[in-house]
Amino acid sequence: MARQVSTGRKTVATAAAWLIALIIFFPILYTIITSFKTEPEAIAGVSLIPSGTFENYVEVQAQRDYFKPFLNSVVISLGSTLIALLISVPAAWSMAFSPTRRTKDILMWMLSTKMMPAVGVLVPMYLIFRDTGLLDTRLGLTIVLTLVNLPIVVWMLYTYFREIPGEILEAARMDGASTLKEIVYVLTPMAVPGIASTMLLNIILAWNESFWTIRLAAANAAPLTAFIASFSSPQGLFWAKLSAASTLAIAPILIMGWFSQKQLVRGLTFGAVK
Amino acid sequence: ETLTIATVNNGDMIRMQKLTDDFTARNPDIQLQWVTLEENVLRERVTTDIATKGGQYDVMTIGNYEVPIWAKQGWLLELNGLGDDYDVDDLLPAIRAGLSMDGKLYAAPFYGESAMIMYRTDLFEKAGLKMPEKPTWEFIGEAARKITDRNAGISGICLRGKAGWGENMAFLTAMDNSFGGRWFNEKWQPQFDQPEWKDTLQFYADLMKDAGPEGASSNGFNENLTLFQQGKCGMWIDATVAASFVSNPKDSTVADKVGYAIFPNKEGVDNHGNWLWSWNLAVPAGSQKGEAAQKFISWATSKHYTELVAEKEGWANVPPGTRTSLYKNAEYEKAAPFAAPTLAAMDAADITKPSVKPVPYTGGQFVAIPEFQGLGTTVGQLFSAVVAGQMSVDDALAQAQQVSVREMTRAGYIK
Amino acid sequence: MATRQTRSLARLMLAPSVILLLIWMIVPLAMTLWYSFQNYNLLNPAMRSFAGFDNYRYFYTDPAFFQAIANTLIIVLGVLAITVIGGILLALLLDQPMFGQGIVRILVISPFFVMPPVAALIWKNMIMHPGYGVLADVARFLGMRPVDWFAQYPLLSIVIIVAWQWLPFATLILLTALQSLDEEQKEAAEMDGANFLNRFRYIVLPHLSRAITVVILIQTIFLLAVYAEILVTTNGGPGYASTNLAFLIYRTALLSYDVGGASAGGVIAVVLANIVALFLMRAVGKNLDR
Amino acid sequence: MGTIKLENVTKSFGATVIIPKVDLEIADGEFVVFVGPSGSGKSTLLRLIAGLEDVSGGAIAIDGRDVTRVAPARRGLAMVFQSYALYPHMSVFNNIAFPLKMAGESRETIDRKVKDAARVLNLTSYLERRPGQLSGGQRQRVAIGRAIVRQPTAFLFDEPLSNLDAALRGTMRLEISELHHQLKTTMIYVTHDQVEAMTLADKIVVLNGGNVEQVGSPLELYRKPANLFVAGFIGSPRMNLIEGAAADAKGARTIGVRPEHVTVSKTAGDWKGTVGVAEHLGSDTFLHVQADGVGPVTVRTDGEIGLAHGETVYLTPDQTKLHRFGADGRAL
Amino acid sequence: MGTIKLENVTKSFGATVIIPKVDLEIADGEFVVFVGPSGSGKSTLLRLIAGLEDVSGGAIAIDGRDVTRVAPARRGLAMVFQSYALYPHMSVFNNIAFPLKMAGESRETIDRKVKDAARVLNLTSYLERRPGQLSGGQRQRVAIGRAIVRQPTAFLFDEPLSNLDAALRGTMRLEISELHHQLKTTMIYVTHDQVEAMTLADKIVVLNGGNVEQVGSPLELYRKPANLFVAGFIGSPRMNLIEGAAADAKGARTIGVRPEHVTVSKTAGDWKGTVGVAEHLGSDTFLHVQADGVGPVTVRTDGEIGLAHGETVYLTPDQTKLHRFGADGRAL
Ligand SMILES: Nc1ncnc2c1ncn2[C@@H]1O[C@H](COP(=O)(O)OP(=O)(O)OP(=O)(O)O)[C@@H](O)[C@H]1O
Ligand SMILES: Nc1ncnc2c1ncn2[C@@H]1O[C@H](COP(=O)(O)OP(=O)(O)OP(=O)(O)O)[C@@H](O)[C@H]1O
Ligand SMILES: [Mg+2]
Ligand SMILES: [Mg+2]
Repeated sequence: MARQVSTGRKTVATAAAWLIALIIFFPILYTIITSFKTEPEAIAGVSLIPSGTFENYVEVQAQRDYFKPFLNSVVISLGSTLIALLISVPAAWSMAFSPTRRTKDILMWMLSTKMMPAVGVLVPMYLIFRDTGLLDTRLGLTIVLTLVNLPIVVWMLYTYFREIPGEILEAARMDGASTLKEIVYVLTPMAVPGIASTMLLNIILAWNESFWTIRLAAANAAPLTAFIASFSSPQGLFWAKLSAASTLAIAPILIMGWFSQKQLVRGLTFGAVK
Repeated sequence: ETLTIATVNNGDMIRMQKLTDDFTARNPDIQLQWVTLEENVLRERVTTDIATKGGQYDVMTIGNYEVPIWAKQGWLLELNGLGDDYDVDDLLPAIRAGLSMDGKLYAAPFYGESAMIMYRTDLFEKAGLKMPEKPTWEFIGEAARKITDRNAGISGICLRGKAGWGENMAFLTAMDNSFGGRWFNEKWQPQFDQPEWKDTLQFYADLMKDAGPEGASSNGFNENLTLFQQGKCGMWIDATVAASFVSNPKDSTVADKVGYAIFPNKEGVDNHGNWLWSWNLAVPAGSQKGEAAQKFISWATSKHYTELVAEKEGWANVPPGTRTSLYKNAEYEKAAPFAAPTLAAMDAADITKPSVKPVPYTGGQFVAIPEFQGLGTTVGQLFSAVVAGQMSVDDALAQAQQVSVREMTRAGYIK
Repeated sequence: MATRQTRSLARLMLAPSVILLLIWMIVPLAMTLWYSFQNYNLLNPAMRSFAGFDNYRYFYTDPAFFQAIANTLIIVLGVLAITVIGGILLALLLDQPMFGQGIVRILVISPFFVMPPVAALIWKNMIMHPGYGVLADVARFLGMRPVDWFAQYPLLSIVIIVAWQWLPFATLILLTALQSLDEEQKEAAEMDGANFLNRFRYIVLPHLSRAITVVILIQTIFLLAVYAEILVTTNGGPGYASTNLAFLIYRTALLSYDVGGASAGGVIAVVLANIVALFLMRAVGKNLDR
Repeated sequence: MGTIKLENVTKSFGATVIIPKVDLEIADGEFVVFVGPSGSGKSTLLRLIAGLEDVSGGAIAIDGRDVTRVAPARRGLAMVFQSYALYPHMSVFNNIAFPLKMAGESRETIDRKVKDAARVLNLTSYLERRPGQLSGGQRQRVAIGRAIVRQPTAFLFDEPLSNLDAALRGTMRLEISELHHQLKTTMIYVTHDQVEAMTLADKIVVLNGGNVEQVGSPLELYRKPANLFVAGFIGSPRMNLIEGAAADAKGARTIGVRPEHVTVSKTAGDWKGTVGVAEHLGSDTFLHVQADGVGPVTVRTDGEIGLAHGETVYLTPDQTKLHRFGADGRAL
Repeated sequence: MGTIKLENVTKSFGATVIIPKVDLEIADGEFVVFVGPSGSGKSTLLRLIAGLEDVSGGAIAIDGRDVTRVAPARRGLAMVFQSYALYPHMSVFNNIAFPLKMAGESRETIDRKVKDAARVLNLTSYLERRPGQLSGGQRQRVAIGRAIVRQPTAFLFDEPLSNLDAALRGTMRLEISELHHQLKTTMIYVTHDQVEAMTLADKIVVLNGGNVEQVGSPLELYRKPANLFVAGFIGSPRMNLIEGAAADAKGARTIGVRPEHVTVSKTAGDWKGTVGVAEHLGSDTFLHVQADGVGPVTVRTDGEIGLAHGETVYLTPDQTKLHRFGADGRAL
């Protein structure tokens, strides 16, 4: 479409897009704005200009240390993502390059494991975790999140790998590479964009997972989802403090998401291209 | 030694966390680690943990609802190491009774509350009303309707409408008590088909419709607190702790115009609801750190702690409702105008005899059986739907009766 | 890629994922099955006994059961409808040349990064609150009575919140798919005399079908399990108006601590989810192979 | 009718000028082929005519009507894209029917016209298939089918055969030629294949860097290339271009002689040289000879030749078929 | 050394037999070209030799050693793929070095060998680039470079030039020929390009439906095709195959004569016919003549011929170059 787009049309598109984007973003924006208001201000009706107080953040931090859950969130989401990748790269390799009649079924079955209602198996899981000493450990949460997200990771990698021409892997084989080397030196580096976006999506999903993380952790391993659970309905005026806590909870992942937006977009193709 | 303490995220508990330096200075070998959670999540977490013996917490914050149930299961450690200077006898008898079984104390109260009426003296004056010493529901209904001024955004009365056994059901259960009703008869038969409940619910629904605020069906304690502080309620019947918030000029626009009165009753029924609640600290039975845990509990619920708060944050901020000595303290009385009505409310509450009719259970604004959380919440949903205008009073009661029978049968109460 | 050696190696490499997921699926599932035949209340461990099918009967006869199933479907279908249709429109819009495209895109995808409880809290307290919410203020400004969203339209409110979270996801996938549409194909259609609407209907929409399938599939998986948003906002009410299956199980498991009942609910939910999955695969799955 | 006229057409993308200025007239029913190296602007020119790009300057007229500002769909042209741009989700029938549907034709008309087109293109038995299930040649025919149903004023082809293998290209080339004879519609055809250009065209337009280097019939271009560029570009194997003494002798900066216009002898001739690689095709042999003082010369000889690597030979260019070029590269 | 021997090799995918049975011997240093129509099993055969597919039956020996069950990496062969299969994330240097790295060579050895290979292939100044930054011809050279560093027993090429444009193909063809002269390593080369097959091969293997139709030198195949299939497949334009009376007269079911072996006259000749389409390439003209009682005959004549569509001509096939085929299609 190398025809000139009339400025008029571009302006209309711009206006419409910005309007909708702002509406969609508004709840987040308003939360951020509110976090800089004083409590009475926060409930005094819509206003987009806060008085600029940092009091809420100070208060939130005083109530509950932010950095430990933040660190836990980082460790757990990164850790589970890395482990999931380690397990699923070979699996996706084998499904993409050595498919059988059952490959599709296996894939669907994997996805269907995600349909189990988590709360239905909470007690069994709690007992298993208690007996293995994994309660309230980062390791425990990492394992759970790995398993929770594994199907999605396998699927994404699979669609990615399928786009890589098999000839290149055969070339590596002819060049004397073992299967392991083939995956490490050829496949993985070639799939870097795909792997990167898979990673990003998985980090987001892991970061936001809020059933297991709240229920299987207490003090030591509690991530930001638990942090926010201590602000959701306290006594007294809390809109501004809740806003500050919410902002703190979503800020890291939001910023990461903004910076890696392009990568993420690529990853969300799910093989939709072609 | 590190103690992991699960607490609810209310103001008093948060304040305690800030003051723990005092404790660690005295007990340098004990570190404290906090797990602060919103009430429902906290309850869910500690219950799962203690029932499965997960052992994640050394000290748990639990309500007087849980204490007898858990103690009966043998899940709680008897608190016998609180120290010589702890003065157990100073605890308010009503509170203490709720935390003891067979004379043994299983949890120590951190703060306690009952319920009472908070009302706007200015509005009452304007309307030419005077709050009687022992108001009846009839009076409350009339007064609320009179005060209501929709144009000025003032609702005559704010009451809990949000579904939940600890939300609207706490209030409605207490209200039903004061209407002479009860949850169960001696054979554990649910009583929603009885006239008392019908009166209660009808009165409540009509009142909310005529004099309640917008969106009442999603208002809980906190929402009503905000409304009242904003000057939008003429009356508010709720937990006594609210008094310290509404009378605090920092947050409240009506701090100097609040009057207090005892929980209303139906004409001819001598019952003021029997609302009694306390947040308590307890130690799981299997704990390896029982001794240190008791040391902490002793500190947190002691007179010393009260003084510590008074010294650092002022008398108005000390945790109320646990010790008789506090209400004999002149300084407290001076700083807290609501001290006397609070004590009166607490003294009036008797959770062993919630209703004027005989009941097989204990508990004031709740029924101290394990099934109550689930059942109370389900019934709460139905009643909340009434307030939301989605269901009629009769339908709600019929369904409440049905689910209660079902639930009680399943749990084996009804043979 | 087809020598015996590589094939057997492939099986070997697939094994860890399959085995892990099998364990992850089977162990809890087996335990759940077992518990579902037990009378087991966490708060009353002494009463444990064999229950037969009591738990199932109990769960199935819960007055909220059928409404919960209906609500589950409404949430899934409602959110899917909003996100797919909205996603397509939004993707079409974002595909246009405009000023500040990058920022617009960032704004649009942001809700995807918000954890569900936070999203629910924000909507409940900042936006939909009948007293202090932005929508109430807007309504008052317009001289209307503020809507008490969670009391009057509980299910709709949940759908809106959840759709808000998933709209970015759908938009992104559809946008990527849109951008992969062969430019020459659109030009060919133009040469063939197709106007914008016809191009959309005959060229763009069919091209998107695969991406739409992906959106539907992935979202369904997550939407069947929505519960945090309900817990934070309506708590399933008023009445059972916003109770879905996941929340019903939640209520059974973590309010009544009825492990047996919740397990039976879990088993029922697994069965229903698999029916949905099967149905989905039949209906849209073949789009994936194309 | 199907005359196309470009007047002073220019095209820039931003600051880069792609087509400095082109004037071109195409008569009704003519088969015009655009050739030129990659990036020379062939596709751009075609797309300008189609209306898929806006001209930066100048005017385009079809059948005497100025269409410079007219939308592609209204120009009455049909285009066959290099990638065919078939609609992958539609059956062959629907692909071909699409333009008719868009024109709002009735069901019966569509059915009849599509079946007619399918018959002409031998696609009748594939009408229910999807493009994905067709071979390259069949796909191309569908693309053509989609173009012919509308009876356009002119066809535009952008390298329609470049995706096919050699054998199929040959067949399809003949089919397109056939089609042109049948329909007698104006066709503009972009290719970089020598054989296609030479065999199909009534008129070839040689483009280089957005400029028209020469316009003429295939044999005109073969026999009288206007300049060095055209000389080197048309003909295979390439014309031998020789500079230096041998050229000076003819009073030119460069002389050119085609491989088929050089005779080889073992005994005597104008230029002496040594045989390098010999490529035997059976029917012909391409002899690469290093000629003393002249440089490498390619010679095309008949199939049966018995010359060994390293042997000395004598070459004689056909004087009547010698091309002479001046310092500016133009033919003298 | 680099002899390759296939004995009774068969290959099926599931129930479909792709290669019924092939026996083939390739001598050390030979340049063997596999040709055949699409789907005839050329690639499959190559991949069987490479070890990228398992044989379903039979044995493959390299240098006398049975390698039927040996992994591809251990067969000592190097392969150049149609798409080159370069590692896009590695520099040219690392691409070429990859096989050496896998073989565990020392840094210095790798460095030396890669630089040597790069010199041979004129890639020295591109060593730091990524494949994405190279032209098609350069990429192909890298692919070859990756193959030659290891000094394999034999090279396998699967249509290595099919992705290039015509001009580049010519150049690269010469380079591969050059390379073979230099290295003298056995090469197996799959193509469907006539010119490549004819000019490069020492020996051509013609495949059809998984069967070997004929094996021989290019000129042997051109001159003495063993059967109708080979006759029709080798040579461009295609050999005219004539049945009926004209064939019967020669005592054969079918006779074949190549277009270049027919002479045209306006006055007299063996077969009378009418001129159809004439394709003018400048250097040659392909004349399609409808000969009475014989059928369509393609004739290749010199560039300058003045025959018009519909004119009557007389054709005379060169009797010495006539091919005769029996009822079974085999040459008589
Ligand atoms: N949208 C564009 N923006 C900038 N430059 C462009 C654009 N489209 C084409 N060009 C440039 O215009 C020139 C001509 O392109 P065009 O596609 O017409 O060449 P072509 O002759 O068709 O080449 P080919 O044989 O490779 O198809 C090229 O240098 C190309 O890079
Ligand atoms: N993995 C496979 N499964 C089933 N059939 C296959 C497989 N690979 C190839 N074939 C079939 O084997 C036959 C030979 O294929 P092959 O690729 O060897 O042909 P080719 O001669 O290389 O053709 P081309 O010139 O098109 O490359 C074809 O009919 C093909 O469809
Ligand atoms: Mg082009
Ligand atoms: Mg092949």
